[in-house]
Amino acid sequence: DKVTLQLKWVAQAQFAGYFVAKDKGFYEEAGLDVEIKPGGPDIAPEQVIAGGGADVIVDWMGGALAAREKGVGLVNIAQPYKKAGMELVCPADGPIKTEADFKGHTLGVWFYGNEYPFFAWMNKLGLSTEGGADGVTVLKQSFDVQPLIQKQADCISVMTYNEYWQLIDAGYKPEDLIVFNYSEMGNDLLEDGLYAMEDKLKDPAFAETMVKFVKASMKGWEYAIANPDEAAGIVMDNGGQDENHQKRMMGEVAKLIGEPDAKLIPEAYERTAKALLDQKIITKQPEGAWTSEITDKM
Amino acid sequence: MQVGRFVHDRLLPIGTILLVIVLAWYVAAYAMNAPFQRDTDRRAGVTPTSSEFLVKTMSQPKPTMPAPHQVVENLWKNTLTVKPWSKRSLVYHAWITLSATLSGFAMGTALGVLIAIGIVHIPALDRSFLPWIIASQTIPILAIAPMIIVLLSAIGITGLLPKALISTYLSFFPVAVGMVKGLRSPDVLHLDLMRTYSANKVQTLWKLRIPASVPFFFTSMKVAIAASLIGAIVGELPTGAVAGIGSKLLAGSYYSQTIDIFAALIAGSIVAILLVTLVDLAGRFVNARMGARQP
Amino acid sequence: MNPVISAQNLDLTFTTNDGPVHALSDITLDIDKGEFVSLIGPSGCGKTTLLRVIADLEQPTGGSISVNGMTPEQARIHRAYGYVFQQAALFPWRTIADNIALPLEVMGIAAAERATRVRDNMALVDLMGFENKFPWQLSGGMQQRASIARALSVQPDMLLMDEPFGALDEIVRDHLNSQLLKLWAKTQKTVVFVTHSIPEAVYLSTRIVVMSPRPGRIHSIIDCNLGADRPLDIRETPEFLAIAHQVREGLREGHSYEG
Amino acid sequence: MNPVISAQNLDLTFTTNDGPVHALSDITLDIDKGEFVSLIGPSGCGKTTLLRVIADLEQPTGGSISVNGMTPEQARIHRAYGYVFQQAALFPWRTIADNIALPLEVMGIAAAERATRVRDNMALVDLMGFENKFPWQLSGGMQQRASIARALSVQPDMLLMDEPFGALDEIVRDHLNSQLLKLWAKTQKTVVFVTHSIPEAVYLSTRIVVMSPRPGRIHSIIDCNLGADRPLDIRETPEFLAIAHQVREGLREGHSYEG
Amino acid sequence: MSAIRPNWQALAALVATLYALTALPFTATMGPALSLAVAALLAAGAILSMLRAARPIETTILAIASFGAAAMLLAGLTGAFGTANAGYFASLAAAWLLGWRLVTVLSGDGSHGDKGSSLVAIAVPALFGIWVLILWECIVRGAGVPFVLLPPPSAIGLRIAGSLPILAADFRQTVLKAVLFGYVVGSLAGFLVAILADRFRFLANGLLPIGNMVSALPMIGIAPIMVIWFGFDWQSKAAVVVVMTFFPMLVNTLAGLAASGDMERDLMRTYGAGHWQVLVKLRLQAAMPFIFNALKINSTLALIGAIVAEFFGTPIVGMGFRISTEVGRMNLDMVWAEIALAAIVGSLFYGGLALLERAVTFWHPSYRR
Ligand SMILES: Nc1ncnc2c1ncn2[C@@H]1O[C@H](COP(=O)(O)OP(=O)(O)OP(=O)(O)O)[C@@H](O)[C@H]1O
Ligand SMILES: Nc1ncnc2c1ncn2[C@@H]1O[C@H](COP(=O)(O)OP(=O)(O)OP(=O)(O)O)[C@@H](O)[C@H]1O
Ligand SMILES: [Mg+2]
Ligand SMILES: [Mg+2]
Repeated sequence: DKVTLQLKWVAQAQFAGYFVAKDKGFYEEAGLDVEIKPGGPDIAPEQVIAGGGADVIVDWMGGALAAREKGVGLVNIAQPYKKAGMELVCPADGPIKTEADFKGHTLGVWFYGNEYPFFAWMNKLGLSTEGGADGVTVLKQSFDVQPLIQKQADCISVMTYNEYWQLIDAGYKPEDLIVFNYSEMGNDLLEDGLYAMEDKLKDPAFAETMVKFVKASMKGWEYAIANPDEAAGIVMDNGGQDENHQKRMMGEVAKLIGEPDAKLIPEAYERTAKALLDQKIITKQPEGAWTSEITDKM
Repeated sequence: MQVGRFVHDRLLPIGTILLVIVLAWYVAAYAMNAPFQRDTDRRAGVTPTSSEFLVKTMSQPKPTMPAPHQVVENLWKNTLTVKPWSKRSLVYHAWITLSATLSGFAMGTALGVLIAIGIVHIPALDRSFLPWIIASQTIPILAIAPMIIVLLSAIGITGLLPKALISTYLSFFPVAVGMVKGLRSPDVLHLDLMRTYSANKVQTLWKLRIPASVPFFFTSMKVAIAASLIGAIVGELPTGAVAGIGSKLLAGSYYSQTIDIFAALIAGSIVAILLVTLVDLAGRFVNARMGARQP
Repeated sequence: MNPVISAQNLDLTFTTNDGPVHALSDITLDIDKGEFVSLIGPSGCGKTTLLRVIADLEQPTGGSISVNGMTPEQARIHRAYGYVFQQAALFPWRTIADNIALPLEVMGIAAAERATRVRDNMALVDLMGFENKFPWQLSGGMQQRASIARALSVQPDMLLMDEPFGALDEIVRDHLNSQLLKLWAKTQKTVVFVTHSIPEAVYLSTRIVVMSPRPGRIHSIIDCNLGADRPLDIRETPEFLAIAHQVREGLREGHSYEG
Repeated sequence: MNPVISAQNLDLTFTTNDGPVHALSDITLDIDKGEFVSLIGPSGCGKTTLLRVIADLEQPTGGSISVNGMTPEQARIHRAYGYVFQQAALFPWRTIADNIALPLEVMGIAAAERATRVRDNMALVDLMGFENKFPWQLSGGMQQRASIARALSVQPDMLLMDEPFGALDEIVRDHLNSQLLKLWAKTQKTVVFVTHSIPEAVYLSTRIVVMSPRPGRIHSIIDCNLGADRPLDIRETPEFLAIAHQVREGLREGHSYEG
Repeated sequence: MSAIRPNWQALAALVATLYALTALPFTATMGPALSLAVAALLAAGAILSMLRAARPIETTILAIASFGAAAMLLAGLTGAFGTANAGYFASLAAAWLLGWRLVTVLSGDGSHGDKGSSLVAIAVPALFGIWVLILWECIVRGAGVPFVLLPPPSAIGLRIAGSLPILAADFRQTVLKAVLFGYVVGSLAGFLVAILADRFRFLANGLLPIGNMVSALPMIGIAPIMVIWFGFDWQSKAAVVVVMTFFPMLVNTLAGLAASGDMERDLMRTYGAGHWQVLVKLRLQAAMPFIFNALKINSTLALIGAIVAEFFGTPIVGMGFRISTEVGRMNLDMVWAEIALAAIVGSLFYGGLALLERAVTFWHPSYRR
């Protein structure tokens, strides 16, 4: 069977499991012919799947639920990432040491569906995001760490497995940085999950294919976690950049995945949905936005 | 004589200006890289001498502003030391972009000329269509490029064509605007002459309007080719940065590899200048064929 | 016989940024087939405008006109005439030979025939050897001759000529005058001819229309049938000089000041 | 007295796409201050080219030339002359009055003075009432007159005129001829004048240069001092006719064919 | 002279209507009666419009038939998302064809006499636009295109009405700050460099190739760099606009400066006019049509440039910011609201330039016909 997977981002170790599964023939063993489409900052996987360009996508829960409300019947069928990798980092010699110092400062945030955890957090802290002395000024951050190096922002968003290491490469030592990790603060929203269309899932044949797909993918993840260097090499072969960086990323990603069983933890889902509701990113409690049917059959 | 003129008219001025630019560039590189270097040194607890410091600002791995020699080195490495068709070669990426640019440019020019011809001849088009063409151009292409690519790939069109279409979209407009003016630029007397022959519209177009619009045509094409290049690069972004100058830019910016960005930019501009020069040469050739007075 | 050109009470007013210009007023004129009519009159009196109305390049604001029994527009579409403009109006991107071939191309005449006609007419106006030059490489008079050759190459039944020989020296002019006369006698063309030269008008025409300005109108129409065969030295005969004198008087009367 | 214009063995060859054109050959000519010299010759014989060489619009390929004792370039930069082109060359975006004011603006003449000069010269060429028209709203002859007014408004010591009266009717031409003669007599200008009209040349000039073509060279130079005061009817006197005959003969000899 | 004056639009409309009759009813909620009414109206309009009637009557018939049918077709979509059948689209095409005929009749055949009426000059493009919207609405809703791919214009209109303050703030940030500044500076710089390059051959030979190169730089590449250099606020966007608008102006001005005639240049030479005098009095005037071309092209380029530049680092206001983030949130109606704003601003800008051009280059042959 043919399956098209749309990634959320460019080819990098963040998606190593899928590349490994393909490269190592796990998909083929399961009788699947999988095409992996890399993403990028201008690609909304939700749009791709709505337009019929993909069968299954890697997406964050925030984006998926927002799209669901707009009529794209996305359903979470598996959640390989147990923890969120996003954090906010500030230079230790800067003005911000704790949450209490945010007032009146500029914070770099990613948008394009990645801004929800930040706004949920600020909401919790009771800080306005409209700037001014009592709030924070939000800078729409490009997908790199320049705003911090250029001192355009006092803190910026990074992923543990990616931009954080760019800062380290740029000469910051871990002790030079103050880190606010969304998972540790309990503010995390579910990241890279696998989503498919509701109406297609009603077709048992498709559901069956998805079971095979998720199973083979998790086998890929398992292999990648066990052989990080080889996995990084496979990513490089598929268009990744900077091999050392990919190796490090593989290591960090392994921490977020933990046990590769792909099962969604309902509490994490509830927390995500509530945060989105609180910020009015979605207006009503989502129904049927996830299913354990696929993972149960594995 | 020929060589001497070439040196005097081309090499010398270009060389001088390049030299000035390179010097300014070094100064800028120093100025922009210095603050970060100071921070790094402070964190590392070292106090370099000023000459050491200068060298450091010129050799950061991810500088704010890469120094010219870093870019040249990168260019060298990525063009001459790898096989031109390997994925690491800028030549390969430049070729990908160039092919999309050229096909987009060809389609855009053809479309622009057709639209201009329509507007000049059909009053209904002039009145109803032109305002909407203008409006269409104000739609930020980057916003809808992903949608276009998604839609096209949904109906099975992938590869060169979607990129070329975005190029077309950006490049037809300068041509259309310029050609509307150009096709309307013939002398009133010459139009009268064609009237006395009761020449039909096609003949007037072919024998009078098009030759008279030649200066506008080539000028518009130069602008259009630059626009096509932008279109091709924009079109490369939503395809997941697989190949092309656009993908190199994108990949470079994910990892703050400023040197890569600059190298890709320079590769892009070399492609651009090549294309603009080609159009310019074609313009000169046609002009000479049309008996223009030699300066 | 029906007149080839028949104008009744023609009126033409240009609207310009600072008020209307009354260029033609109450022009009534019939021209028969085979006639050679010269228009003569002070600068700015409307000769060109009248010619342009006949050629359907300008719309009259009053009165009516027919050409070959049709409207000027139909006549133009039927390619009833050849027009020589006051300016040469050559296309700068075409060589002289190509410029002369232009109307033939438009009319779809075969290449071989085109080449013959171009050659013949270039010879007629003495431009051999300049086939491959571009217009700006020619002197003013040569450009004018090229434009004459272009109009003649069409071989129309009717010729509208606006000061075709203005920029030519006496010798060439005499030569072309007699060539034109020969052509006219041979082919029975109708010619409407604008000139400033009284001798030229008298020498060539069957009738001379003297116009006067502001607004442009017909001052008088002078018959001048000097017979079909006119050697150049007819210009010294008393009849000739008498007609010339008559034209000069008419011209002078129409003028606002005395020379 | 030093000649104002002094040409020695001038030679000019144009290189064109299909071979060189020998436009001027071995031209030697001195013109003194206050002279009125006419150039006459067949179409394409190099009159315009010679005038352009004097005006530093064309570089001779051989020989030497001085104007006012300087090179033509220096003379041009010193604004030694006014030039009337064979074509009117009016700027389409300027009204007639503004077109005439153009050289005055370039020379930095004050607005009030400019206005007077524009008015006077427009009156001279009988264009009053057309101040605010644009060039394309004028007849061919009116455009030519505007370009004459433009050159005269500069009040140069030297006038180079290329067939200035070609598109004008006899009456206006006579009028402008006598005006030009008056101006010349009053201000002692040096005039180099291209014309195709033999009577005009004889009437106006102190010397007539007859040129012949291919390559353009001087055929003969004919003195014609008819005295300072020349009423228009001097043109019927025998001396006048004798000179005219001489010029005509020269012209005919230079011609490649007989009219 | 027969009483019927056929034209292809009406004939095609008739054919389409006949086809539609084979597929009644058109949508899930559109009863056969209403569907039949639409077809009848279209057929009547097509036939009546072909009678040799006076122009006002013909336009009235066409307007009633095409817009009446369109209104009914739109009404037939309520609660029928994605259920339209081939008959529906055939009648839609028929209505549109009659609308096209209306535009053709209104704009006349270009002959003398029917120029001028400013009402027609506005009505014709407006009609065209209205039809674009009607087709868009009907196709999107009738065929059930997912909202996240393309929202219908009605939703976009609602969103515009509901988000005026946001749109105003974005307009201020993007247009009034970045675009205006960048447009003026970029065009001016291109113009001045062209003037200088024209004056100094050395500069022309040296600077032009490099100028071409810099200006043909893909803006995607320069936008992040500009953010690094000029900060994330509007200044960096203006810088992108400067770079983008520079080249068209440079190229066009240079071409324009070469456009004046040889005779006119010779004339200025005889006056011993200096370089600058020739420039101001002759060559710049002759260059104006080219310069206006550049200004027109730049007016749209500047807008695109500023918006795209905001896809990179920016404060959280601005049209480009809104577009990129709302795409991420699947609020496609907001995206299109911003696009509509950009289109309106760009068209007004362009229209103003066209008027100015007509005033400045009134002498150009293109306006004398
Ligand atoms: N397009 C125009 N717009 C306004 N006025 C015009 C236009 N064309 C001609 N005129 C005016 O009409 C009048 C007659 O012009 P026309 O060209 O017919 O004169 P003409 O008799 O041919 O003169 P000439 O012998 O100088 O060529 C003039 O006063 C002129 O200013
Ligand atoms: N720019 C040029 N390039 C090539 N040949 C030229 C150029 N200008 C003039 N000629 C040639 O030089 C010769 C003389 O031209 P010129 O214009 O001086 O003639 P003229 O005596 O003024 O003729 P006319 O009385 O017809 O105006 C002609 O044969 C012409 O073809
Ligand atoms: Mg005239
Ligand atoms: Mg000449």
